[in-house]
Amino acid sequence: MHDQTLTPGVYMAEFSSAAELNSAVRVLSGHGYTLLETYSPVPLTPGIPRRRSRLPIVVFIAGLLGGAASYAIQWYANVYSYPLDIGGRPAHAVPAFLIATFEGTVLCASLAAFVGLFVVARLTRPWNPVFEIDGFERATIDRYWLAVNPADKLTVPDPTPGDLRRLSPLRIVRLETQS
Amino acid sequence: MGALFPRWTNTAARAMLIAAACTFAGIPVALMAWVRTPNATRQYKPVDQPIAFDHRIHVTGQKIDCTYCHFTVERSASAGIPPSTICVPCHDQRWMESSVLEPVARSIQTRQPIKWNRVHTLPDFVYFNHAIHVAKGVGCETCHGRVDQMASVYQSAPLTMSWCVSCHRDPAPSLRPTSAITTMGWTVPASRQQLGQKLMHDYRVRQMTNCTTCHR
Amino acid sequence: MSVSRAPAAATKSESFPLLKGNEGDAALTDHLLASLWSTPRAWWLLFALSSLGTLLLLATVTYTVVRGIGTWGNNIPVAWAFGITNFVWWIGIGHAGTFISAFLLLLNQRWRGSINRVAEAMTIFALVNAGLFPVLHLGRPWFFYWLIPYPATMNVWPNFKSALPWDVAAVSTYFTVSLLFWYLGLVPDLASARDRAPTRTRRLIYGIFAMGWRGSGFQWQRYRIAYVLLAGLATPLVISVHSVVSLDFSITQLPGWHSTIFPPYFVVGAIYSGLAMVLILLIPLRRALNLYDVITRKHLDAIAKLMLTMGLILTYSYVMETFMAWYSANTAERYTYLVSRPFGPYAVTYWIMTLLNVVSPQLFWMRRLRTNTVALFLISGGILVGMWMERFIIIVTSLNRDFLTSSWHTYFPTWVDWGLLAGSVGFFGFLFLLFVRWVPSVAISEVKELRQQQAPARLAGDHDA
Amino acid sequence: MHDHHDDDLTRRTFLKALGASVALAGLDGCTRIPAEKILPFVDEPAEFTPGVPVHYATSMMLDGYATGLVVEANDGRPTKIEGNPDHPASLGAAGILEQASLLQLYDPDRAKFVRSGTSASTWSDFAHAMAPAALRQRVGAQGAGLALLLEPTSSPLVGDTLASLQRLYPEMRVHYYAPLVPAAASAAFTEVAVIPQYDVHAADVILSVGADFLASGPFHLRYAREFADRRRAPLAGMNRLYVAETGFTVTGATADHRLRCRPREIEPFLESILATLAAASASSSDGWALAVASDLRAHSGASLVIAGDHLSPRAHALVAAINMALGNTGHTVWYVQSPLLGAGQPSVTLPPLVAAMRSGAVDTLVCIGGNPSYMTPRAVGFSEIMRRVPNSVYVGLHENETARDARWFVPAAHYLESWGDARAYDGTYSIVQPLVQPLHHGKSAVEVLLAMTGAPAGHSLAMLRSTAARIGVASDDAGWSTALRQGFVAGTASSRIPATPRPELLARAVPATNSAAGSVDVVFMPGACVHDGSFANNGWLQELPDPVTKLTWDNAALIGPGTARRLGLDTGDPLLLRHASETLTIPALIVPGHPNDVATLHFGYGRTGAEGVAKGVGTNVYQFWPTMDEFVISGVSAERAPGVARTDFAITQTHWTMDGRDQARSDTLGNYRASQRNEKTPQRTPLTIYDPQRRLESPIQWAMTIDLGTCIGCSACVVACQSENNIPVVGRDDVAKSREMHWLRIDRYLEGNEDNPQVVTQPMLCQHCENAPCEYVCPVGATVHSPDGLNEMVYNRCVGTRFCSNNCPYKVRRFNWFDYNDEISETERMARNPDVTVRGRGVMEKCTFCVQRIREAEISAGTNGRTFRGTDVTTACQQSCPTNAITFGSLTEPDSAVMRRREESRLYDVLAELGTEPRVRYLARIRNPNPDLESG
Repeated sequence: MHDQTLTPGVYMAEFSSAAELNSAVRVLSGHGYTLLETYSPVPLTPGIPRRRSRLPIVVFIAGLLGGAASYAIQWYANVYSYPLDIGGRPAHAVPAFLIATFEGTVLCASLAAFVGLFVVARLTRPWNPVFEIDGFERATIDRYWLAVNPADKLTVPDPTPGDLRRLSPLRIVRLETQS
Repeated sequence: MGALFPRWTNTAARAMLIAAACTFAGIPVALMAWVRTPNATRQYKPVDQPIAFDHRIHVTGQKIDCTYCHFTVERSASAGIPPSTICVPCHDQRWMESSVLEPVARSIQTRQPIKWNRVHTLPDFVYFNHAIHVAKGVGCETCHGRVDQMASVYQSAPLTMSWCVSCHRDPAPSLRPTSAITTMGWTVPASRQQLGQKLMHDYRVRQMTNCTTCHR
Repeated sequence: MSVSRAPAAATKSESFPLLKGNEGDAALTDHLLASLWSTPRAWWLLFALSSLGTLLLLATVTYTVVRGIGTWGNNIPVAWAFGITNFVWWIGIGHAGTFISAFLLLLNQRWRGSINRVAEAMTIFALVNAGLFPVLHLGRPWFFYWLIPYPATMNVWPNFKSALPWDVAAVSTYFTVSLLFWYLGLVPDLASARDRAPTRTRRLIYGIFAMGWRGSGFQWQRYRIAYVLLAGLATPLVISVHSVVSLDFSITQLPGWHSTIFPPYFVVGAIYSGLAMVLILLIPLRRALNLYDVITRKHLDAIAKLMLTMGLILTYSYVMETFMAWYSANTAERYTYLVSRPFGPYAVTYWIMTLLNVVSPQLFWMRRLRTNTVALFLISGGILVGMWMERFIIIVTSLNRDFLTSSWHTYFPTWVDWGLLAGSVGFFGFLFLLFVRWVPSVAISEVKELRQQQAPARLAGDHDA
Repeated sequence: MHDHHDDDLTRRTFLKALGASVALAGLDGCTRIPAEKILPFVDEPAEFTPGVPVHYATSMMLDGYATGLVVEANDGRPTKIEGNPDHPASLGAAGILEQASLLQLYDPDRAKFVRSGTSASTWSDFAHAMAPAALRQRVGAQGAGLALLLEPTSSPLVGDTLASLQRLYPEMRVHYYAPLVPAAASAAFTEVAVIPQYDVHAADVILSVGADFLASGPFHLRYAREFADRRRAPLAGMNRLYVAETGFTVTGATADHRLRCRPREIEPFLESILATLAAASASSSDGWALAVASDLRAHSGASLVIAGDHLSPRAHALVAAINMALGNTGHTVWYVQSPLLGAGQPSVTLPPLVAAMRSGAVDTLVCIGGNPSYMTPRAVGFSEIMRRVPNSVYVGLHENETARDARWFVPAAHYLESWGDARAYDGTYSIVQPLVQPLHHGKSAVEVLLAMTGAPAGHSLAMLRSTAARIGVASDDAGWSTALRQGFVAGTASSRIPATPRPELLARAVPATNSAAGSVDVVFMPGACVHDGSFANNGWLQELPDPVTKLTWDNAALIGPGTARRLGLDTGDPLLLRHASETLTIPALIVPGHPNDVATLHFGYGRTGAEGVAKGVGTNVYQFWPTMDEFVISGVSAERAPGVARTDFAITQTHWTMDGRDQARSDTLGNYRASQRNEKTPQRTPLTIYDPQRRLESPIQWAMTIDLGTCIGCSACVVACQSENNIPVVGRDDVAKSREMHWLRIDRYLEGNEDNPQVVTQPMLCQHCENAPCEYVCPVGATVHSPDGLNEMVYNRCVGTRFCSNNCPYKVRRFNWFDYNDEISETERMARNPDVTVRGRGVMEKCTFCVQRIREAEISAGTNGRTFRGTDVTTACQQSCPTNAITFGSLTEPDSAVMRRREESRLYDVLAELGTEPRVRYLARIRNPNPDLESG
């Protein structure tokens, strides 16, 4: 589950350790839940399937473009726009141009990685439905939350609270706000 | 307790980030655009002079050649700002008593120069030489515009370095026969490029883009 | 932050534990955030001191800009002196930050986790100082932007054959990437601060900078990708920046500058001085914030070993460039390396530099000294001074006696030169103190993660003797 | 160049304004300049075109003798002084003093007002008070109470004016005084007022005894040229120069053999030469004297011995006798009557006047020019005596020391402001033509004298024309204009007269005075740059490094290394000299090659007048000078002055050896001749990864060749460059920090041992490298290459990284550490060359090969439809060089002088191994040592 698509009706369970959360994910996945998301103060690798990130390819392309642009600017300035006789060196000085080209590559790639992350991870939004949960603050300190979207268990009655309760979380909250 | 930030801050935050990015990139772009405007280059602004000298009357009406008053243009770096006495041969005593010419009369009487306001200003590190441009077939009109149509003279060219350099790189399109140097509204022949090439050859015009051409 | 590999088995053979203590995560977080909520008196004292330094910097900068660069001691032949020495020194110091945070990240050196924040902050503040000097040392600093390619109405451009536009590209890129990297690393901790801040205002402020971080699995996963990407980009960058800076010298013909060994030599020297600065900052910080559990002897030991390594490589460089000067049989080269530097007017700096950069790190062969904070602090301070002198020697003793003996002339710094150097140190301290006060100075989430990974080992038994 | 407007101010403020306005106005280099006014002429002047410089011939009188000059005026302001190629004293060159006199014209410290007592007055009041009607009341009908004190002058106009004044006041006294115009030379002869003239060109062997004939004295420019002409082609009859001297002079530095000797050794040395020449066989015990004598004898009739002005009459007599014995008289040396007014008459010197003043016989003293209150020994007490004179007048450029002692003060006119005349050293009649109206209403000597005769104002030109007519200028206007255009009248040189050295001088051998052990001799010499002190207020000259010591903004006691060791002194340490009742504390300067137990002191410093530049610079040596006309004293006790701080000299070259490098090459004639037989050195192929055949596209390729063999290091080129290129004066402190701005400097290297070193002087300027190291390191392209081979420096693009200087192996780039041009007065701004940008703070500058001259010549050829040639351009340094050591032209013109010189095998590039391919190339100095002395 994508953490930006929290819908009303999502259950949030709070755990006191990463191990509990990890096993909770394992158990629920075993039950067939796929729309799961974790919230934790440290990165976890609980095995929730996710889309392959496009960030590396974006960064790669941005780097290529940055390098090409840097080289092009230098070539335009020193070779095409106003070539000058400088120290008897050729106007098109490939080795000299490579340094700024490298720097331009790294700069654009880095900017792409940074901005790209903020875009894909929706880090520009100070508000999120989960923040409406009292006590969610500890998700960045020492508590581990699991979000379960019952949408993929559309049986009636909703089995999710029961499934969650069996994992004995500290508490379970039902999300009421649309993201 | 609820969330620290209300929901609308999501929109606000993104809007502010985009605005900041646009400002950051926009200011230099705007500045670079602005320095190219006539406002920044002081083009097309008629300059008031102590005497309401009207080039239209003298050039178009009386058909006086530019070099009659600006008579050092062919031998000096400076085209020459005419001395007060140059008015006298044409404007006789009666004219001199008119209020329009009063500053000229006063200048001649008191031996004090007339304080003209400069229209075409180059920085002091730029050494422009009128004589060589005239000798190589650059007409008055090419840089000064249609002075014959100006009530008060204004700067018609941007006088930026890139403007100078564009012609120094490719002089041919700006050349004319030396016989037409002072002609206003010179009719460009159909074979402009051909003529330019011919004049380049005849007047031994070179591309002069090295720095000491102008900066010494 | 570390890449997801199994904890290194090597920890077993290490003598010192990486982390100590058994506080809970909440207590640990509060411990590490404590400096954000309270201001000890010592901080105020240091802050006042560094503010004075900052004022000195402002005063000397203003004086330089108003009166002209002639207020410095520079002359012809010594057209570069303190200004560029300071620039190279500061930018060199900056290198250790990136080295620790990016290079060691890629090498999966977990011990970097507790100290990378401080190191990165140091990088940024060092770069702020470093960036000041190239602009200030210009005869007409208000035209600094002529080094940047932009479409001017003059239709003229920077000359990309010169090393200085390379510098502009390298330093500005380095600064930008370092800032991004640092900020990226901060985001989870800013969120912690947001969620732990005692007042609403502080929560709001940290909340704005945390940008809505909530630690979801998706965020963490993308975050790690971006972080490793940036680390991967920063690593060649850190090598390139001081290499480019060294090209300022090695593209010239000047004896003492004209040397192909310069890029690696400069990079090593940079990291060397940077590590020294890290220790200078960490040792008091560790004490002031009671970070003994987080920044352990293991860290100090590792840094000291690295410094010893860098010191040895640097020594090799010194020997090599001197040997090459002799081997070249070039009169001017030989004079610079074999006469002017060891016996010329600045010989004192040469021998002090040798003592501090070559001899003093040899003490780190002794394990006891590698973990003795007093020794570490003193030797690091010495290396910082020595590395400053190295740049001074490279710049000034090459220029003051070059090819034509008729132009030989000595250089003496003026009070403005000293004021700028002292002021920049003060300004660095000023920024660092603000950093300590406002920003978590240890990467909390990384420490917590590391503790979790180490938990089985720690439970199995403490190695600490 | 610009339209005629008040461009000085804007040019000055421009770069500063640029900084502020651009930073504010936006990211661009083109600036918004505040609205300017243009002031045209009311009436177009006939004689010039605005914006086109005009040249006038004139003359400058120094110590009584004229040197012909050509002065360039831009829009009415004199901006550059060059030599008059046709004038016998100049031959086209101009010395440092002549060139720098331009700055004197614009000196902001020049007096501007007539003063009477302490209150302001006017010229008409003065003229009234001095008119015969009023003055007779004071000085008596015969003028017995009237005394005039003038500088030595050869001006016939002054002579005529004095004659007419003398008719009014028959008993008037006229005296002449300048400290450096001694009568020793003429006192050596039985005939009255005889001065020697030389043909240096005809001399194969020259012995100079204490004579700096190449760099000082009235005909030095001519002699330097004649000397150099015999060294230009070393294989074709090179001359040989021996110098025996005490102080170290430019001539001594140029010598093939230099004998450093104490003053007391000079006469014995001459005696032994004379004796050797007289004897049939060699008899001298002195090997040096023997070798010199035999060399002189081998070139009898074509040798030349020259005696220094400051030597005793006996030394002069001995030298004359030697020349006679060698048969040189009439060939390389002859004698003429001195053209100085009153020459040879002891009654017109200063001592009789002092005596008269002391006795109260003088009621009115009119002192015109000079500065006797400063330039006389303290023992004379001139200042006090002058104050006691009831009515004293001083006419001078400045309110100086003498002005303070005078009741009346009248600002003097500069020679570029007044009509006048003078004779050259050989008697050639030269005209002083003004270029400007007096800037401060100054009056010339003639005008003051004429006022005293009661003649109407404006009479001086008429008077001059009548004087000129008497001398031979056609009295019609055409003849007058011809004379003005030429600047002198050919064929007016004095005729030769016989001269006999006084036999009693030759006979009487003065017993050597045995002075107390440990005492030193002291030699007094003019300051190389400020002369007798009259040029002390000239920034160009104060900052011009002394050609020998490279000292600026100071004088010092020059001592030899041995004396320094004995006294425990280092350079800058204070030396206390004691002689009779006088003491002098002066910092010492160790000069290799200076004789031991001698201290050389330079006049002209320690000024206390109202001159802002000169004030407080150096030490006043006149205070210590015991007797006028005596330039050597012995028995002076010397010690380190206790309790006096060290002086940090502003010396531009602190390292005097080449440390085994070979930038300034020299060799002996023998070796050079031998090398000719060998194969020519193979053409060096540049090591480059680029196309070595790269040609710059312009048909003209500028290049310069400098002949170290003829460069004597006189520094005329340095001043020429400073004047031509608006180079600022930075002041003592900045010179001490090695921040002097000279685009062209003279490097001086010493080789051999410190007691008797060989000297090579090397003009060092931008080498205009084809592969210029400065260019590729400039981040903004402010220094680039032009198609005609110039290394261009674009001030307005420079941001001031100074990277170019770091990478310049020749260190010829100069940086504006401060806004040096901002502190310059309004009048000094008028001295500026309008064709050269005035540089603001923070930009680099350097030699441009006088690109303004190149471009002007190019434009001039273009507008006139001529083909532009390399020979159309003369650089300022080349123009001013007395020895023609510098040639300039195009590589593409094989017949040009610059290329012909490059065929010599002594051609080399400085630091060729760096592959910079400099366009300035040097010819190694070839010395012509006497083989007999070489081995010993």
